[in-house]
Amino acid sequence: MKSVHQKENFTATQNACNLCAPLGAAFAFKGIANAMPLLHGSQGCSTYIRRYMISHFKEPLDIACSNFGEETAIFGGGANLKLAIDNIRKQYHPELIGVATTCLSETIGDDVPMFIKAYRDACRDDALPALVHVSTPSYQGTHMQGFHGAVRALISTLAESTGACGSPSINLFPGMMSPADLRCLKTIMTDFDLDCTLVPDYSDTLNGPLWTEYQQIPEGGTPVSALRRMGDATISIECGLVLAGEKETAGTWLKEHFDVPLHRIGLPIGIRQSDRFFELLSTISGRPVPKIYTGQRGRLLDAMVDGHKHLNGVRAALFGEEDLVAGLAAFCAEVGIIPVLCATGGGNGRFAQAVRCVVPEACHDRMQIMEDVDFVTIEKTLEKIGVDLLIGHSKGYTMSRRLKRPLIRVGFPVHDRVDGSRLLHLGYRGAQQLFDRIANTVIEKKQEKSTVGYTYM
Amino acid sequence: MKSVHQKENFTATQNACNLCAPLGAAFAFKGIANAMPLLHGSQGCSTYIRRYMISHFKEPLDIACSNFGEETAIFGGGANLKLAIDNIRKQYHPELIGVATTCLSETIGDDVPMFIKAYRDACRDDALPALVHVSTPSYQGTHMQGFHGAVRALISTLAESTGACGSPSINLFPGMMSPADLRCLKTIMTDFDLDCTLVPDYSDTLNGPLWTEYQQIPEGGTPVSALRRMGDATISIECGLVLAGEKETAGTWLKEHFDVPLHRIGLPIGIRQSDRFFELLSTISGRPVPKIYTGQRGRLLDAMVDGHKHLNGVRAALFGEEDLVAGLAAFCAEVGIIPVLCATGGGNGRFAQAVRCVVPEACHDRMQIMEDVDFVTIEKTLEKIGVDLLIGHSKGYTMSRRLKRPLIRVGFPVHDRVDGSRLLHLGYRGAQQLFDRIANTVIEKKQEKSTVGYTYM
Amino acid sequence: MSSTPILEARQSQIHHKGRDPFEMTCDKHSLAGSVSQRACVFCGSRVVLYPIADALHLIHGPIGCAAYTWDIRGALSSGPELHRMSFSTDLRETDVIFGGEKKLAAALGELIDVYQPRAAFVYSTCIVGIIGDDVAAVCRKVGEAKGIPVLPVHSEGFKGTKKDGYKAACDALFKLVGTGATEDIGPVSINILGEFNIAGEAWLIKKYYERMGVQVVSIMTGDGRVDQLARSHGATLNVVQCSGALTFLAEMMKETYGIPYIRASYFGIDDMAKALYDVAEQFGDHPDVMVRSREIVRSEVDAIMPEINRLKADLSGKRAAIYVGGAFKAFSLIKALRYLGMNVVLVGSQTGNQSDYATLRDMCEDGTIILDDANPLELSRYIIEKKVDLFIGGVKERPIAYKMGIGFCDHNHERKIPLAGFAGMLAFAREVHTSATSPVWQFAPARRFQGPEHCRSGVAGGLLCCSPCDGVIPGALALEL
Amino acid sequence: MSSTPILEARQSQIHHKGRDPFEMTCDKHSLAGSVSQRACVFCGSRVVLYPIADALHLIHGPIGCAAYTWDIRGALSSGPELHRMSFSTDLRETDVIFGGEKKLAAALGELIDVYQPRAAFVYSTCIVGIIGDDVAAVCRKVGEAKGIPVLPVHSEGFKGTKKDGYKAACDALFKLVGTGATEDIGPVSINILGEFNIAGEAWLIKKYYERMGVQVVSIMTGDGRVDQLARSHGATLNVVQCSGALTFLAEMMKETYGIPYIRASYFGIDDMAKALYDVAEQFGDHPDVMVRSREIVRSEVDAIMPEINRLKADLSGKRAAIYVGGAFKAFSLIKALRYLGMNVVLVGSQTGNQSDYATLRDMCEDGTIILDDANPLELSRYIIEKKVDLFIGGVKERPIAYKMGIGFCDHNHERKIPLAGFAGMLAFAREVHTSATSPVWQFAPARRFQGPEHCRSGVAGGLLCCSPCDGVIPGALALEL
Repeated sequence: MKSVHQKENFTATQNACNLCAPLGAAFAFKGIANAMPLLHGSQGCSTYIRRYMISHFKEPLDIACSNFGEETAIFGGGANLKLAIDNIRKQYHPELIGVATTCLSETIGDDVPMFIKAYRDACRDDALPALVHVSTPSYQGTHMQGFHGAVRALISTLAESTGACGSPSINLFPGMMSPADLRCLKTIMTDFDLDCTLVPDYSDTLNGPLWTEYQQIPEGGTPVSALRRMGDATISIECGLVLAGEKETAGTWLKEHFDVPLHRIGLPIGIRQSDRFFELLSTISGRPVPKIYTGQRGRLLDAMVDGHKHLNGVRAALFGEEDLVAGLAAFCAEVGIIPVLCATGGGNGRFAQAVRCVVPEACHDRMQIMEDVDFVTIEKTLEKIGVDLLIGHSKGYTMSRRLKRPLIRVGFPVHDRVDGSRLLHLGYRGAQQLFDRIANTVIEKKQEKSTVGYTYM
Repeated sequence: MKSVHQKENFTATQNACNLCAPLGAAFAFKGIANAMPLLHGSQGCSTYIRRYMISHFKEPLDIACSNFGEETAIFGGGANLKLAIDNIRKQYHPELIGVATTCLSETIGDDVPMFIKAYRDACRDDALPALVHVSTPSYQGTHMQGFHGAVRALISTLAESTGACGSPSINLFPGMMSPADLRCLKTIMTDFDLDCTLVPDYSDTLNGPLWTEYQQIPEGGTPVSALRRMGDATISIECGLVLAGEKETAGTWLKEHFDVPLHRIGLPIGIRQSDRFFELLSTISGRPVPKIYTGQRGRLLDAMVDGHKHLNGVRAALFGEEDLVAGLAAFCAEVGIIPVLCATGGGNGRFAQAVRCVVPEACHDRMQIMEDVDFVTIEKTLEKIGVDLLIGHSKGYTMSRRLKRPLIRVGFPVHDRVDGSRLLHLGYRGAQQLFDRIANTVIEKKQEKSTVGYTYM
Repeated sequence: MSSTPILEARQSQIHHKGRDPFEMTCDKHSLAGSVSQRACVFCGSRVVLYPIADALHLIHGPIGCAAYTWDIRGALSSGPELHRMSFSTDLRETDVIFGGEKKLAAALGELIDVYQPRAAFVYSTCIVGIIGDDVAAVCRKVGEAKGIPVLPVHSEGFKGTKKDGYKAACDALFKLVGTGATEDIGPVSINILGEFNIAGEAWLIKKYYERMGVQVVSIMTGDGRVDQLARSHGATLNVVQCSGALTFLAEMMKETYGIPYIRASYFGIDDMAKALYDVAEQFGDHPDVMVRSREIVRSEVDAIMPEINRLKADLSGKRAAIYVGGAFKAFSLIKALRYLGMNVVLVGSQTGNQSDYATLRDMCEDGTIILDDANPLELSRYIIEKKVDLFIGGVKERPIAYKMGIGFCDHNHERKIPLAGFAGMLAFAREVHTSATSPVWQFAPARRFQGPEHCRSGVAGGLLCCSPCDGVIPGALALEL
Repeated sequence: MSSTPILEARQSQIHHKGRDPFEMTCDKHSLAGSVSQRACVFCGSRVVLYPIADALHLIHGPIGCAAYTWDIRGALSSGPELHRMSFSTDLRETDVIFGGEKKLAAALGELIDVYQPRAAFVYSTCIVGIIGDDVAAVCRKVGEAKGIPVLPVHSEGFKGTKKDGYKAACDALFKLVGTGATEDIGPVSINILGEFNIAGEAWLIKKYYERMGVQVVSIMTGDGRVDQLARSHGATLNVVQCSGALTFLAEMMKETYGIPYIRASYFGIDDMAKALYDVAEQFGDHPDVMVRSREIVRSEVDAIMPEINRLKADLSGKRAAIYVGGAFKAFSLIKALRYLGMNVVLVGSQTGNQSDYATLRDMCEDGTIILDDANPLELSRYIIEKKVDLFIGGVKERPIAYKMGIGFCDHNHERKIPLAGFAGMLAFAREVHTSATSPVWQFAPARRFQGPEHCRSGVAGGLLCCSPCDGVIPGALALEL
């Protein structure tokens, strides 16, 4: 297995395979009930990020901005931040404002925690919303760092321990998965009869119904009150093999400050990773895995056997967020797909190890694992090594088109299909959908290329 | 709207768009717990039908046969039927044997009810399985008649009334839908806290897990004991706009003999037909529609609005079983797809009316509705009138290939994809999946044809 | 349910090599109520005639027989594809009461007008004789009117077994033979019989013979054409594949035209080579034919052996089961599997005869199960008993294997990959390898009890079954509960 | 939540025609904390220069600015497609600390070597000035070394509004103008400015002018080429579309090269025709140009009117809202919508100036809302208040309309359908019609209260909203409960 760093070859980034940290932070804040994200920087940051997320979620996506002008860059953003918070409060009446910095406010050295403290101190208003700050200079890390950073900031700012001891309750940190994934996780928790605080939970805020009246802030999300109670939980679960190597996360904070035990697992993608997740819940709840899930698992395995020949030996390239790719690699290996390339725009150095850990050794010498890589490098690599299909987000379409290989759309963003919010990756049903989509795509392409056009398999 | 009968133009049937009645009967019997279908006729009937259903379900599909020889045709099939029942009992120990006739046994005039009576009389064995007979000469009606006939036969043979009056219980006759559809219906009933007997229920028998030990008859299905209790139910619900015009069905039998009220609705496909189904259950149960379904409905409508431009005005051809096509036509009209052709191989004369009833009048003059039609006629019609996409089962693939129009696979059979059993048509989730599949297909084709290759919508 | 009961009446059709004395019953009508994997007479006829691509195939009967046989076989054509259509008189109740002759005549007439076939076959299904239709008379009349051969095929489903269907098809074919011109046919010439050109296999075989310098007059019935059939009596030799499907025709041609025939199989390296050498031997007065055949075998085998050997490394020692239509194919498969290092522990056929089963017995090791006209319960019982890793059969056997977590290779007429010829042997090895080395079996509950053996590494292809780390996260904080 | 609060500081940017005295504030930096639909300076520059397809566009800064603008616009090229790539120096923490000049020089050098562009634009993003990079110096050095123009674009996001970005882009463009040969340029010649060839619109426009006998020297910047820009000073006239994006350049060319300019809009039949006539008038000494322009207008209008009229029948009386980037486009859209029988009840822009808004006020009926730099809350409030049937805007406005069950037409740079020119007017009408007549609105809770009016039949296209029978089954047994 070759682990390649693109930066060794090229200075410029060409068609990036990652986004910037403020996007991730806004994404996470969108999952808190009655919350408003506020980017501390130029107008463009929030507008671009809104546009990018709207194309995926197809929902109103208000993200405020402190809207730096030239004077702001000179005199600092304190006044702008105050004005922005005032205006947001007047228009949106939020319970929480999530302030994420940008490259600009970070570079000029704005002391946002101090600004916030000053605002709090000056404010005698009882209805002051929670003010959560996360530092997300876009020159540091990717949108995933922004996302996990915002989640940690929410916890470190709000979580408390009342010492109350009730029925088992779980803090669940699912990572940046789809609304369908979050709904699926919540249903699983309910079916285990477990009390769960999911952070963040944008399953309603970014995937809601039509409205009768306009909603300043869409309904749904993790309640701020629930965030405050998280120090009392029985356990924290953090999903993501790569995230598991991170020293400072929401989970570690809860562990250190409130001694909430932390359990780290991979994203429950594919059979084994889902098994671990369900086994864990079974242990915590003291209940067997509910029948509905053993049923899903049984039918999934049956389907995998029925369709195994379509996928065994198929060469796939996976790209996107580190933890998602690692999860997909695990799934691929279970059905015989060879992940000949696993690539991510992230670059925290733990990606290769995570992938290696879920793919059988016999396969390692047929894989390339690339961190901190862009699409031009990915495409060049694939031209060289050859590939049957691509699994990743919509930004891979241009490459897919040039390589004449189908793209199975997963993760974020899905800009060129209607179902980005509804894609399910997690659990047995997620694996089932991945399996069906991939197998059907392989069959379809074979059928189209065939001069015969067989009507059966 | 032109309603055309193919038979007026051509004598031969070319690439039939329907199957024969014994298949439908076997299909229905497969949904009864511990039951074995037995075709009374030549060996080929059962073998061909098994092969055809295996290619769809990808499950062991044992269907026995009385295996006529030359002497049988001369001396009658009584002895063969007896031997077949004996042998099935020895090998399979079924609780029920469903005997469906074929063209051969019908043409030679076998009196199967008498044979069965004789067998019963001769048998002093307490463990005698239930013996259910349905007359299914393949020269009469299609597989749908066989299916509904078998369902009626099950009820008329087994249903009793004990006079017991408990909590509300429902007899639900869902028609020939997918295992995923049946599972969906059962979950809905559970969520309304309704006691329901679903007939038939092959959601496990034809879509089960891998086995530890070989199962002569796969687990699952409607219990024979539940069939016996159906006379006690609060209400019967029969799904299918075309079926609703049928005078003799399982539902009418229960009405006539046990005065079980019968409610007939369309298949719950699309918004309005699903609404009627949920409203009905709400009335019966005295409960509001559970939140999970209002949530699904809300997100579905939101998705329909987000994607409406991809589908409004798209010209689609629908083909397959009458009731499925009528349901799909209703759904299409709701999202703006013009069902320019609705075609079925069935020919009971009520199809056109059913389709008309769910498609807005403004659209009628742009539609053709064809009964008793084959694929050659369908294809010729489409060459003339033009179409953007096809919605129907796998046997339309050849046509789709020649017309260079995508085929959205629904119903039965799905021989050239892996997920026939898992296709969901019913309820809001079914509509969501139909919507996503159709919209994504339209987008994909546009994207492929475009010289630009836009990466966003 | 662990021990599936075997019907008493079926005991004589099951042989345990090395345990029982050999007294195999076969050629029997399937037992009523046993779920035979066999089809019917109609199926036999349809299989044989199906690949004749420029003929009209009209099925006279209710719709089922036509619907279930529409384009379900991989028999390819290099030109017309009329055989991929499904035509039926689609008899209805009134036809059954008043007779179907008029409808048949009308259907035939209009189809011939539209599709302009070179000949037409009319298949009788179960009820045709019973309702009293004189199909032969209708065929004669329409044939005369349209000026093409219109041939009745007496394939009523219940009138015998699949083999009787082969015979009915051969009878129809024989009426075409001898009606064409033979002037340009040389002395070193053959007909290929019983090769259906599944996935283009006949094209492979034909090319071998042509490279040997042998003229192939007709392939009966792969990529078949009526005109070729009509002049096939001009060939010097008939080469018959398949357990007897076309033997009836070969016999008739021998009797009427004095054309000798030999049997052949094109599956596996040994049998494929033998099929070439045997033909070459028949043309002993042209020694160059044998020279070229040896060259072909050498170069073809050289081309595939490196990969075959790589695949073999993963397959060696695995246990295989074979259940196919004809016993002759089973002989070849046993050899081909052994070539890949695999052990055959179960073998059976739908239509084998006494001598076929004797041959199988002689080929097999002690402990092997030999089955005639088996059913799902028997097959499932023995593949578990024999701890089979790979099952070779057809669509109806596939789910039996899969439910028990056993690999599978489709060797029936639905296959989409050419498995005949030398290239086909490589494709076969790949196909077997793909299934046997898939990681999905690690999840099969029925295989768990076999221990880790089935879970071996796939070096040449496929993935290891068992993940090395299995989700334990390196570098993560200690896990707690 | 029914009455959305409007921020006091925003009141002066909202005008109720017929209610308030007209005193519109505009050209203001967006208010902190209001969720403006505007972007930044960088966005303005990027929009203008984006369609230059044979230039390298390198974004100097952290990755976000490049990632969010990768291939997101429908500006087509007939040849090279370098503009569809996203290049960034992807500044990291160390670059921010130690400066990004070296990285910029290296990135520029290697990209120019690989892609061989005809020129390069280097976009400065927010932090570039703050970390002290001398971008101009790097550009000069690399430009000299590589022998192509390397032009810095001063587009730091916070240094002004989108309009300042236009200006920065024009400054960069102007450095290219005047560097090419102009010998073969005739006197009847124009440059097209501010037409970005979205979905090929520039090609349509260009063809009209060419059919008139007018030479199009350069389309700045649709399907743009560096060489064309370089010789654009040879044209006799500049024709400027878009509210001022390219006006800066036109002014500079007027000053330096004495080239006069006129404004034009290509949306809607009236404005499109006017754009042709206005150019023809400028070439009064060539009367044949005007004659041909009239012919073009006549034939093009004749070609689209029958269908336009059919679509109009369904659209007449529906209420529309417009919120677009430039006010000039809003003028055209008001006319185009009226042409389709629709009433405009809300109109606004991101970048209009005082005189733009005065024009809008004059064009609009009493009761119309006029907005500058609006935000989602204002837009949603007024589209509900005004019972809008159709919203015309960009991606960020779309979900606002949809959530409230209101049709939508994307008239922003992401559109994939050409809406300019006569053919574009038809496409626009179709697009509007497709959305407005979709049956999905019948299910929108917010529209239910508007009564059945929105639910009218779509005669020419689309479906009726309300199903006639709505599921009551004819011929069914009586329903019971």
